[in-house]
Amino acid sequence: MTNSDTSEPDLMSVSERVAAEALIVDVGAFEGPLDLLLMLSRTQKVDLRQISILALAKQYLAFVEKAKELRLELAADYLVMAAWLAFLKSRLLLPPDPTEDGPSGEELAAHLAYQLERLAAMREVAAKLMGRDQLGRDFFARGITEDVQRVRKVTYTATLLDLMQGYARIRTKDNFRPFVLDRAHIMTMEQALERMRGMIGFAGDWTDLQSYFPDGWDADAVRTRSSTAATFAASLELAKEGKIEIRQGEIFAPIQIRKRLPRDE
Amino acid sequence: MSDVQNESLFEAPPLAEQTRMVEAILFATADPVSIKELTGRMPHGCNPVEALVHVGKRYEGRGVHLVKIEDAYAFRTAPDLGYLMQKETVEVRKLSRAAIETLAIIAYHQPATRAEIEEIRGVSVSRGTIDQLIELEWVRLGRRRMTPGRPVTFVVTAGFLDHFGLENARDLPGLKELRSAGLLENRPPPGTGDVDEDTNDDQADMFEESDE
Amino acid sequence: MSDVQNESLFEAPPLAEQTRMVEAILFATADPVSIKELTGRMPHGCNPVEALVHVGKRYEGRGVHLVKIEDAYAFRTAPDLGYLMQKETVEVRKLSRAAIETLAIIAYHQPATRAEIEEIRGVSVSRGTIDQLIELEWVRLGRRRMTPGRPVTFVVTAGFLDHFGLENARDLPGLKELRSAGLLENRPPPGTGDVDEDTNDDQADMFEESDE
Repeated sequence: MTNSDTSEPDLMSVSERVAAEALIVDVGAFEGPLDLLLMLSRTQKVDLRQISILALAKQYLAFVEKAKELRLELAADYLVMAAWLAFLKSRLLLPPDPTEDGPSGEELAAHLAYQLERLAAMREVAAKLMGRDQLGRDFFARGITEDVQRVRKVTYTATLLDLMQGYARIRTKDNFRPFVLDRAHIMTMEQALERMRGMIGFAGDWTDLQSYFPDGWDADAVRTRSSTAATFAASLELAKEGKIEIRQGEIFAPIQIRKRLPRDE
Repeated sequence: MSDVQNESLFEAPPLAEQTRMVEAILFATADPVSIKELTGRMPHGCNPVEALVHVGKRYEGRGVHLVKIEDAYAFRTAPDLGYLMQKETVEVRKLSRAAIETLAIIAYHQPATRAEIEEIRGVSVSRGTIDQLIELEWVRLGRRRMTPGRPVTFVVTAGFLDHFGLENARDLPGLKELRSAGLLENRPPPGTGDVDEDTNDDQADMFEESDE
Repeated sequence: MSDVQNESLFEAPPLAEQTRMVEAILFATADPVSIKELTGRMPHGCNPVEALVHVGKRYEGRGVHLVKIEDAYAFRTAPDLGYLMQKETVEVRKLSRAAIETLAIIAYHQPATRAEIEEIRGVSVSRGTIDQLIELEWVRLGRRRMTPGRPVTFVVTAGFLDHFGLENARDLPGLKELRSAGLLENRPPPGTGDVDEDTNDDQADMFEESDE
């Protein structure tokens, strides 16, 4: 930040103004730090090969400072670029340290200038390209194509995207497991019914419904609930069929069942 | 064009220019064009009727000529050359999903046996699907696999590469590349983090060998 | 051509007739037709190349003219008459700035990897950008780069050339200037050692022929 470089004072003020304006508009208007740097470098109004990287770094750092002040959110790559430019600036300002190897400040600066020039060149040719006469806008293909007539031969087509997406679909479909109920802790009425049919013949005396639960199912709350419901529903079914009798002493008292004896016995 | 300034704005272009215009309009328009429509589309003061006469003459006896359909005009290929158009008479249909997936598996995993295709797709592959791909000349038989039963393998053809604009099946991007290049439908499977790292490796492996 | 009777069966039609044929075939199709395809469709013994020269001359300066796209030919309306065709204009999906720049980078640096595109633009290629260009059939996959990771590359298609009225990729506007300014080199940042020498070679190859 010293006067050791010879940056023109009025140039800085112009660029600062531009930078400030840009900030007011929107940080998001820039497609990344390189885009912003290119815009800043344009304010120097010289050939991109001759821009002052030092001035550019200052402008950029000023931009980032200002953004922080205004509490604008800056993406990480803006900050990475700021750090790198600060480093570059120090390399450009300090006399080269002969013990340190690695690229010199000039080399780094030249590369940055190259990147900016290349991006600017690409923008320019992109604009040239889009400015060309275009098919379907400025010149036209045959409107009435005659090649669809007569002997119909069916051919099938697919695009590269179809192919790639098809492949991706297969390779990722394991992740789309269809929704299924977890049945490990569920007892169905059919299961309960089957179980009780096998046991009911031995139930001469009133027995608690709970004793018909499968072993171990009373330990887990989910299983208890499921087996209670299933066993109760199954016992109602059996009672309906006339196979058992059900009784309950009072509300919430245990439900008891026993084999129904033939009338004549 | 003219030294009368005001007039020049509305002065009709020379007949030769009008002929060019009629030519271009009739060429590019999808339906036959009526005189009224021509007049409407050409600059003020043009006379399409006269231009049409010139166009008609110009194409007399050529491979293409001017025909009148009711009160509209169009270019048509000369009837005696109709036989040249026969090859193009194809009806294009979209390949079924089963066929695309089978084709994709063959392209990514070739040479692939039918059992391998079925294993990857998770469903059986009907005879007709592979037959269709063979008939399209996108798939052909490769070497038999030297495993018990010596199953037939399938590989993709030069015609396949041509159709899909590939130089080599190895140029197809792997899953990771598809995803990072944004070529996958943006539909991440619910609740899954990174998926099938190994899928890609598989593919890398597979292409590795083919390198020498 | 020959007085041997059997031969006469296969004697090629006179040039004027061949010219008519080429005219008819090209007129009938919207897409460019390659010399190979022309040869395949014309009677045995025809030489479409010669006929094409005649067709080209015949349509010079007309409302419709012959254009060459790589090794294929098509009729297109003269660009100066585009204003007559407003009705025919198909609303082209507006490309984002990112997509346009990506397209230009691929066209000028092809074959280009995703990393190269990102390096030049200084931002990552967002999801769907390349996807969109592939869907427009302006970009396709090229050969994998023979560098670590063997990345997928992208190149522009004949459809791209057709759309922008280019005969081939060497005719891209400003290409020579960019190359002589060294702006198409893949220059590694200083201090990173030398990177993929062959990157550049690929591209050099691609445009080599145009140099003489």
